[in-house]
Amino acid sequence: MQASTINIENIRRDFPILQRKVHNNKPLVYFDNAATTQKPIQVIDSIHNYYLNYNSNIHRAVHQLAEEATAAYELTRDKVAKFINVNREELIFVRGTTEAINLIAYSWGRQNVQKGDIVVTTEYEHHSNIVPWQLLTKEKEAKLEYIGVDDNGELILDQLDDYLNTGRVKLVTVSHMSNVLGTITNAEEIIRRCHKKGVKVLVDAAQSVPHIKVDVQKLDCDFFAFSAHKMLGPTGVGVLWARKEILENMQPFNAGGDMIREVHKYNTTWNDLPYKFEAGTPNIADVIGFSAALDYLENIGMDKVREHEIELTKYALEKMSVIKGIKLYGTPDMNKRGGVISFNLGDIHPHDLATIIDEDGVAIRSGHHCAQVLMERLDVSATSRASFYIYNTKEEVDVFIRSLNRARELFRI
Amino acid sequence: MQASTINIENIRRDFPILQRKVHNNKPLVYFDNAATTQKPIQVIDSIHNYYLNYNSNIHRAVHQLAEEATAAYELTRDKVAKFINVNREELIFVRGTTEAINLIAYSWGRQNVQKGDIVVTTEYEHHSNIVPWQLLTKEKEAKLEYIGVDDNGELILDQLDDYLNTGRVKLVTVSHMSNVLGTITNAEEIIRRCHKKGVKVLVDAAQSVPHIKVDVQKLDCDFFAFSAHKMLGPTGVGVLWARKEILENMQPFNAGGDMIREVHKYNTTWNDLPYKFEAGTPNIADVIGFSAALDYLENIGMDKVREHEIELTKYALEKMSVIKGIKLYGTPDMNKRGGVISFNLGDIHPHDLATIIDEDGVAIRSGHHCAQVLMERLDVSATSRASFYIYNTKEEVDVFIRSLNRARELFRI
Amino acid sequence: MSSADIYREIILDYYRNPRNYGKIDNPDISKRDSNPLCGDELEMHINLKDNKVSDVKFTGKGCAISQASASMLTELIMGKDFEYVKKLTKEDILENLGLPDLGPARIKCALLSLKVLKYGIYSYLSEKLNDVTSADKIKEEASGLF
Amino acid sequence: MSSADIYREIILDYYRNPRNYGKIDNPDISKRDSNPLCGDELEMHINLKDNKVSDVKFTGKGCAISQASASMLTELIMGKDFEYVKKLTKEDILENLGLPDLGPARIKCALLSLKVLKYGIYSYLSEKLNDVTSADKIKEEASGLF
Ligand SMILES: Cc1ncc(COP(=O)(O)O)c(C=O)c1O
Ligand SMILES: Cc1ncc(COP(=O)(O)O)c(C=O)c1O
Repeated sequence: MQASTINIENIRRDFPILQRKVHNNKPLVYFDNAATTQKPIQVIDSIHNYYLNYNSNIHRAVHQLAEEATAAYELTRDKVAKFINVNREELIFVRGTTEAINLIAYSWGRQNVQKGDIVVTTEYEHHSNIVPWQLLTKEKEAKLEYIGVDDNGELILDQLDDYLNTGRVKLVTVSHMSNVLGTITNAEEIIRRCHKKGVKVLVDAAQSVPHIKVDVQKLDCDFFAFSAHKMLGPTGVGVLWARKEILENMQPFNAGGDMIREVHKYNTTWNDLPYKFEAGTPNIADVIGFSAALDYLENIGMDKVREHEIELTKYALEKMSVIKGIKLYGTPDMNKRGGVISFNLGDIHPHDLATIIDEDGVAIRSGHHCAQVLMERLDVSATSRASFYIYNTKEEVDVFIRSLNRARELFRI
Repeated sequence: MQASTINIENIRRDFPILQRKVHNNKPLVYFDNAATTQKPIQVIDSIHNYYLNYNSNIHRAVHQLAEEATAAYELTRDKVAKFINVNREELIFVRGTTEAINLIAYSWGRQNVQKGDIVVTTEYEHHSNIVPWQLLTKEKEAKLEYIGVDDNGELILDQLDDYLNTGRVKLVTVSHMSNVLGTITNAEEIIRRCHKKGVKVLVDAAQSVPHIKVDVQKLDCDFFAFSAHKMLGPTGVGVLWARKEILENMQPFNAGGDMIREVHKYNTTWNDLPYKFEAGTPNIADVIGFSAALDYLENIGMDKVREHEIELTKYALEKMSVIKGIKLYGTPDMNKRGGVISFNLGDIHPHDLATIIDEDGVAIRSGHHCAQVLMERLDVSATSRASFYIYNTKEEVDVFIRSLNRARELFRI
Repeated sequence: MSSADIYREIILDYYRNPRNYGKIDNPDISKRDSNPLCGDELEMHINLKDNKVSDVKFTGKGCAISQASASMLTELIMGKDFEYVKKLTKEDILENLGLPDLGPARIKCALLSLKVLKYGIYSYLSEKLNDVTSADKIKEEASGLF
Repeated sequence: MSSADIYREIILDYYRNPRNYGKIDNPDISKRDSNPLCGDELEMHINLKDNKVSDVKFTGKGCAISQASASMLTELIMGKDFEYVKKLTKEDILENLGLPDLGPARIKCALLSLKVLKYGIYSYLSEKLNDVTSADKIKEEASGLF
């Protein structure tokens, strides 16, 4: 049925929600994967199993449940380390990409960014990679600068050089894949240029790690962040990685249980890495559930995931491009983009479009996608966005295309 | 069987983990509830059901899954508001008590605590309510002072007056129930004295809300924090409440998606309360799961929960007090303590004790309980701690007592 | 409501050809707001004369529902007593739009114009008329809309 | 291991009557550390003479396993070649204690003394002997213990 390189029927069977019917018994077509993905039964059952059998607080108790829970929690750290090829002691569990970036801004940023310094971000960043830097640069009387986006949806790297040449840049922070345009950032090149000047680089990998194979050591960045819920994992779990030397010199972010070595009334010493940055009871069940998501993706193979998404995106772009009145954003070069398609259809506002096609069971996202700076750059108030994952099919794309045409007719375009 | 006021057999049937056997087929006796409680099947199934049927990111999409998930997430906010009697717009979901306190320290603290000011905490606080204030007062060149603990395990409130009389106190932050001694703080009195002097009060309710009925409006504090995982809810969810006027004047803590109104390149405005303080994708599934925990507790009734714990604690204290070589900490007055018993048995180190009784299936906590300042005050390096909840029975206490005696024999005490 | 019911000819017409679109110089009441969830923006200007709405205009960016709702609202209040305008409810707006049964995801779009109107009246009452009691009441209403 | 196996007479004896308990004035090697998970503390002092351990003492607070382990370790290294001491492994310690099969929750208690010893040697090598290569190697080993 599918010319896909992965066995999509088998995969779909692992995702119970895909059997769900919405509005008047329409099968669900879930194309909102850039917002959050669905979870395979393996992940759902792993959380279930934790609570049924070995729920306990971790790290400090010696009883059997605590031992089992601690081992499972730390096993996830090992798996994440292997998945992105880093050391486990450099991996910090947080709530999500947003918290990871804020942790860096609060801790590393407040220690290292001074008055007159520059933090460089880009016009296609998610709010999570803009607003923390606005707060930091305002507090420090530093400057926030933006690398522009060209008409193909790619970063204008010459502008990076201009900033770097000022000699005042402390950090360049850039998303590895745009959550609106799908553009895959040439992060290697950015990192190379920054490191030549001794400038640190943060990679917001919220949209890349779920969809393409990433080797962080090869990438050679300094900070790296992503969210479990965008890659088959539970909500409430994210990962921050940073180089050991950097983490060792960073002040803690949140303070409290687990991150301390010794607490006295007037002075306190910190625990070893990575615990120094994990204060309080963590999201134990969901970190453990994330293990199953990593297993699932490794089992398929990230190369296969990417291949499948390329095929689906190509197919969708072809079909969409002939719809009357459609405007597609981003590069047509599939080597440079992931499975995210932003578009506008005539003068139908994306919210209206999403409401209409939701009636046909198709779930897409509409709005500014937490990227209002990019919306200003594109000179639109909003776009519609379809985004794919391993369980999506060409048949679903066909349903989506038919639904777009129905919207077009309803709006008489 | 039980003279308890609640139907304990029915309750125990709702907790599948209680059927579990540990070490050589011993039934689990779970007395580590102050660290984290077990979850009833209603909570576990609610999370399961979310992922099986309506997992979606919330707040911004218009498709059906997003609508259902958003409604369920916000319904939990309504239920929490009712549970502690506050307004929903003043309720912020965080990861846990630790994050809630850090949020206050970072946002309110950095705006309001100046050089020379005083923050007052107590000697029986959890590290989560000490270390954030150490960091803040150090940054601001302010002072951190401690209300002492008397030999009954109660706060010496005269010392509070001394601090208040300096006129430099900005905040008094105190746990509502000690997680080591079980002492129930006379928070009403502390708040009354502080408010007379215009001083704000933070109540760390991590150990109180799960075990006693709390009406926050009646309590009349300014900040209030607790964790879902200590009251039948999932890990990764906590609640911060603060007065609306305070929240409105506070700078955001984490920045990113969802907490903004409008983002422009060089300036950004904030979303309404409570969203201003919830940045990024929250822990959706577990917030929804927390609803079921609140329902469960309301169904039993918090007065009944308290009665049951008093009965069990009385029974345990009676049996423990006659064990040779035992030292019990905290007040004997059951009106002033919750279901937490800290003790030491001869010269058996608590870790050794916990290891020994774990063999009999009994899970207790041993160590400093994230309260090293209190350990110094008690002049011990550690204690053992048994803590009870609604599913614990007198029969389990008997197993525990027998196991303590076995440890005593092993150590020849 | 099905989308065929929502996107009737009249809504599309108001969306594409909004009545009273524009600005007023030095208006008595002026307010801008946006919906943080979707980014829709709306600005409303009103002049009063003899306690009646003598002129009203709006500008905005957003979906068909929010823009049609705003335009229809301007028509509804033009020439009306200020007292009448102050009392407008959520139900009035939805009925005026012909969309009484909008679901939770889209009702905010329909009510953004009423929210902006109420906040505008709040500022006018509190800053220009010094009528704090009425102002606070209407602010309450505005913040209760969504 | 069952607790009856762990808490044998000899462990209790070393716990209650620790050998080599105390301090040394101006020792060649001196290190204090604590286990952040449980709060156990340990300080170790060593004097060297002719490349042998001429004196060793420890103080500490903690469980029977960690204190007995520390005390037995001091006995093990007293008089030994410094080269021998540098090479001590996790397995050596557990065997010396007679607890080869400790579970993950308690093995840290048994190894705290070795960790303190290795960090002490690290400081000595790097600060007093300027032997960075050997120092780094032993630091690696120490941090790998738990
Ligand atoms: C009194 C008290 N405060 C704060 C905390 C921290 O809670 P959490 O670990 O859920 O952040 C705890 C529990 O560990 C506690 O008992
Ligand atoms: C590129 C990018 N960065 C950051 C985020 C924020 O992730 P989270 O909401 O999981 O914190 C997202 C997703 O919303 C994203 O797409």
